[in-house]
Amino acid sequence: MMAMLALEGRWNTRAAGKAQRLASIAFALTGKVLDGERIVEVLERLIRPGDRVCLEGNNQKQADFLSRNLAAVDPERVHDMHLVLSVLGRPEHVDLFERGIARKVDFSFSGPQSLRLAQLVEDGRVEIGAIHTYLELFGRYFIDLTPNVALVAADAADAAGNLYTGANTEETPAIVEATAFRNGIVIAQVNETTGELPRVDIPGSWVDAVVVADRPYAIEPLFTRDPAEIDDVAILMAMLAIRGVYESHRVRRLNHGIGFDTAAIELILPTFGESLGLRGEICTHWALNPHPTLIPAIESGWVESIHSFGGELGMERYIAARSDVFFTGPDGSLRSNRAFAQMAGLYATDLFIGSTLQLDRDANSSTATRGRIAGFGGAPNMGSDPHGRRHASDAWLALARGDDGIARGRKLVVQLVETFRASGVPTIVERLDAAGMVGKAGFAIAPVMIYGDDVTHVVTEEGVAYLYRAENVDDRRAALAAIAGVTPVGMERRQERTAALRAVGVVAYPQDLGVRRGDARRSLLAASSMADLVRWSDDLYDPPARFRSW
Amino acid sequence: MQRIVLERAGGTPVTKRAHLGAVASGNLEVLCEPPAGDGATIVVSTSVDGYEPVWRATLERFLEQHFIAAAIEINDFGATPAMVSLRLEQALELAR
Amino acid sequence: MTPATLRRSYVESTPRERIVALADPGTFREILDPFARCSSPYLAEQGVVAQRDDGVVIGRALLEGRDVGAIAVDGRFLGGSIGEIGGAKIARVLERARDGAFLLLDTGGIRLQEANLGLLAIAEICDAIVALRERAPVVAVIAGRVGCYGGMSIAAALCSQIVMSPVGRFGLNGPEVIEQEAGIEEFDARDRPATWRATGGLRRVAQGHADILVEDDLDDIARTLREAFRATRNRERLSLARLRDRFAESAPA
Amino acid sequence: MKGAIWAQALLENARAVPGFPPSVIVLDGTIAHLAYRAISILPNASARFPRARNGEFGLDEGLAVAEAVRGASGDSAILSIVDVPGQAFGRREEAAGLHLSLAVAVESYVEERRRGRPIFALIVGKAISGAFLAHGMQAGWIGALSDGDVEIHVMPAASVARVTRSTDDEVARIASVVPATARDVATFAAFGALDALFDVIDSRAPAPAEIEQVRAAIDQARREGLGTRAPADRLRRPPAAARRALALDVRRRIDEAW
Repeated sequence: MMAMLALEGRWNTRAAGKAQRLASIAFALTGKVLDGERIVEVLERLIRPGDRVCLEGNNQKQADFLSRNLAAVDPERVHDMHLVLSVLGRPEHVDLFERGIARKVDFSFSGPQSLRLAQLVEDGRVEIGAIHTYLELFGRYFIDLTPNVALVAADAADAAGNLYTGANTEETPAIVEATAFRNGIVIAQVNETTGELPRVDIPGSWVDAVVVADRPYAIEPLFTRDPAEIDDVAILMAMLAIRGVYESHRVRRLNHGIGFDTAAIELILPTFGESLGLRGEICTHWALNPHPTLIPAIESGWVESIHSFGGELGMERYIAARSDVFFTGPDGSLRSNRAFAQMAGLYATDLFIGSTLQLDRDANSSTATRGRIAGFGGAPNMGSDPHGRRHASDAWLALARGDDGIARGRKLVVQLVETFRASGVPTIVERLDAAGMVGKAGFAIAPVMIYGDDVTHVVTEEGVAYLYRAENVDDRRAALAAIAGVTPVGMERRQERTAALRAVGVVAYPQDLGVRRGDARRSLLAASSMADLVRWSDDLYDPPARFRSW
Repeated sequence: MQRIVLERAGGTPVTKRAHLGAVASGNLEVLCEPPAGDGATIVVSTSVDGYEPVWRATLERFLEQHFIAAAIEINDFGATPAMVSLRLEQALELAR
Repeated sequence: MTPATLRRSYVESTPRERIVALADPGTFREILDPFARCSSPYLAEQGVVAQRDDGVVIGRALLEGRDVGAIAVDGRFLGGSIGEIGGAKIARVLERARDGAFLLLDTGGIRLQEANLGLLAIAEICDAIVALRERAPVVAVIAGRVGCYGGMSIAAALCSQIVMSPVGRFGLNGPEVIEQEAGIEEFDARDRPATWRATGGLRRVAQGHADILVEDDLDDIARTLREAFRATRNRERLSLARLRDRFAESAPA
Repeated sequence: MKGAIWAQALLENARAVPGFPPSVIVLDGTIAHLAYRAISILPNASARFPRARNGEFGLDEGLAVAEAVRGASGDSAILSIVDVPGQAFGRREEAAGLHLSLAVAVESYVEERRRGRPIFALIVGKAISGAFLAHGMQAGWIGALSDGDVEIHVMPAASVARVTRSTDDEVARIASVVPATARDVATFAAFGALDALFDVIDSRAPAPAEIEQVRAAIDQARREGLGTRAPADRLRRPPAAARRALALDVRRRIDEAW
């Protein structure tokens, strides 16, 4: 008998600990509903020094009621916390370290806080475990970074603690699953509690408490690009990408990230793409946030399906009315899921195309520049060739290598960059700033976003470099130099070498692809303004205030 | 504010005047017309200082690609080399 | 749905393209075009590169056979601001025009870099509009991205007819200026819908501050411009009695 | 209050005309036995529109000026006394159509002048931007006190610095090399934009001799018919030949091409 009790204690410490912690906050609980007025006290009792805490910070949705209150706890009571989260993006996330409440962080992206974070590292106020991709971080939630406490955000809850996350589910399921099933504590802030939820996204039995926030959770329309800001150069690059990559390799399954350059591609599919007869031939299946700039292509019948990482403000009614295209719940609203969309982007798409701040002569790319610790988000997972892939597609096979009956295909990883950014800063450089950051500011390895050996194509305003076709490193470099304009790398291009590479299809200039530079004009855009997007959407798209000009 | 002048002898004269673009952020105005004398002259006024080598390389490449005789004036407000090249191509198309 | 590709957008067009599209085909003759190289000498000193037409396109055109002055302000260059040269171009065309004039206004008003010269020019423009409209139509079109603000909003209000699109904005002080001068409590310039609710084309036409609402479509605007030329001057807009009533409604309780 | 001080000082037999808001003073009187109506904008701390309480040109002011101009008796000239720090910056004003208030004032001045009513303006303080366009700029004759307090511009100096993301020093430096951006009365006069400058010891307390000097100048201008000249006529005054040579050149080239 004594031995059995000891054994129980030995193997159920997490469950016992959870019960104890829940008991300590019972004073503020009515059923599963927490008193929002007492949230600071609740957090102080709930979280123990050294705890691993996941504070939901996504690319878009933020558990900001919980983060604001967590930053207000007494550092005497809660300190040395180990924060795990995708996006360290809110000012109070950084405050946690400044106040000593948190000590260590494992994360993926820090966008708006990248400067402050670098300063904290400099001052020795924060220890960075690692800067992950989203998938790596989610993976580690189930291996060695499982949270003791998860603080998440949802649209609504019912009395049983069931959560409705609506269009912006993002990574809530991944976080909650990892925490709840290893006896961690899950607390969800909600915009409201209701009797009946439109649908259940997270079962109540996985959730320990819900609290109604003082205001709806913060969310950013990160993927909204105003077509008015797309210039002729972006349109030229879009034409080159469509002819030189999408059409050449019949790319049907793909991912687009944030950016005006990819928005330009989306907006000329119904015009330029249509004139090439490519509807149904390319760009049919997407892993993609609900980009408003894709509306004209959807309405013109280009798109069969879209699975989304997150939602996008203003797109809710449009998505609900286009359930053939988007993944929606029985209530009609979007179901996004970052973990699954990342997995889809890694394994089930044939092409990733994205931009970067710097690209070196070997096509290594990085968005890390001196004094900033921004991280990666999802680009490295989508922008890499997954060697574990075993299913074939036309586009994947188009890049096949190897023989003796053991040929295998390759994912298309495309960098789309203008040779210079505004104010004379070259994008294509001899050495990445990232290369000088090893050992500094929390980087055990250079913060390379996409490694050059994964990159198959580079598209600039000057043309396309088909790096995967290069015979050797010298040819790869020469091909990149041939389209690198007047950057230091581009100044090394030699005419004869370039001619030879063009002859064998390692480099293509606009004229080789049948693209006339003079045709690169805004009149090619299927929508030239936000108002046009609204018109295309049948008035179903409702842009956020800051994007409205009427 | 910086002024950059580039000259090259020879070339086939453009036949018409062409004007496009605007002096607006990230954009530039290009005036292209038949030359008074022989050869090509490009005169740049730019609001951004310190990028003369980038300008010269961009313009030299344009003249390498097009053996034209023309008087070209550029009034720039921080356009990228890509935008400069594209506007020059567009102007040339109109002026030929 | 009208895809942008099937429509000729006014917003997307350059000032010259706008005039050409609105005038009787083939009749626009530009005066002091960019090759006349009539540009501001004051800007270089202030670190600004000048545009060769000073941001104002002028000339003579026919509109249903009438011999009219054509004026378009280029909102891309320094916010369509009016300096000495652009101001003189506009004023002289209004003084010379025989059968009326149309002004395509996309302007923030007086150019700060040429402050007092712009002020003097706008006084001349206002005078010329009143003089011309006594004998012929003077029509303003406000349908560009910048809108029509500052001193030029006064000039526009004097015109016989005003045509606006929903994108156009029309008022004395732009949102940024109000926020800066009166504080963010008075006006939050980032709240774009609030700006358009207060000063956008839909509102201005509903209020009677502008006369005809158009789409962002050159063909629609061309048709409407002719309609505006046939209409008599809207005397209601600056009727003292009417304004008194309107302003009384706006007074704080 | 300088506007009221000068209006009252200049007019003989002055009589306040009733029916105007407290922010607009309208006086009928005479100078050298000829009829004048003087109009000036004043601060009014209890104005119904809060953004027009410090002498700014707001909704009510434009209407009142227009009414005063149009309502003057047949033989009366208008004398606009100018001391306006600017227009009212307000959300309510914009929504209601502040530009119309200024436009109706401009229209009244232009129409009355074109019908032959002489319009004179005397700048005694600030003459800023839209407010000056609406009240003063359409006069056929403009005089100004040659006084350090007098400021003529399109925007207050501090605002220019904010808008151009510059410093007060830089704004001042530019004003010294680009006369168009200066704010002093002498530079404005050098464009040919002013017809007379008057030296005064204290612009808040005009001395009898100073008043007499201004009256004499206005009377002479009226007798010479200068009050009905259009704004473009300023280009014909001697200083304009040099200081507004560009505008003159543009006008000449347009005429050649027309």
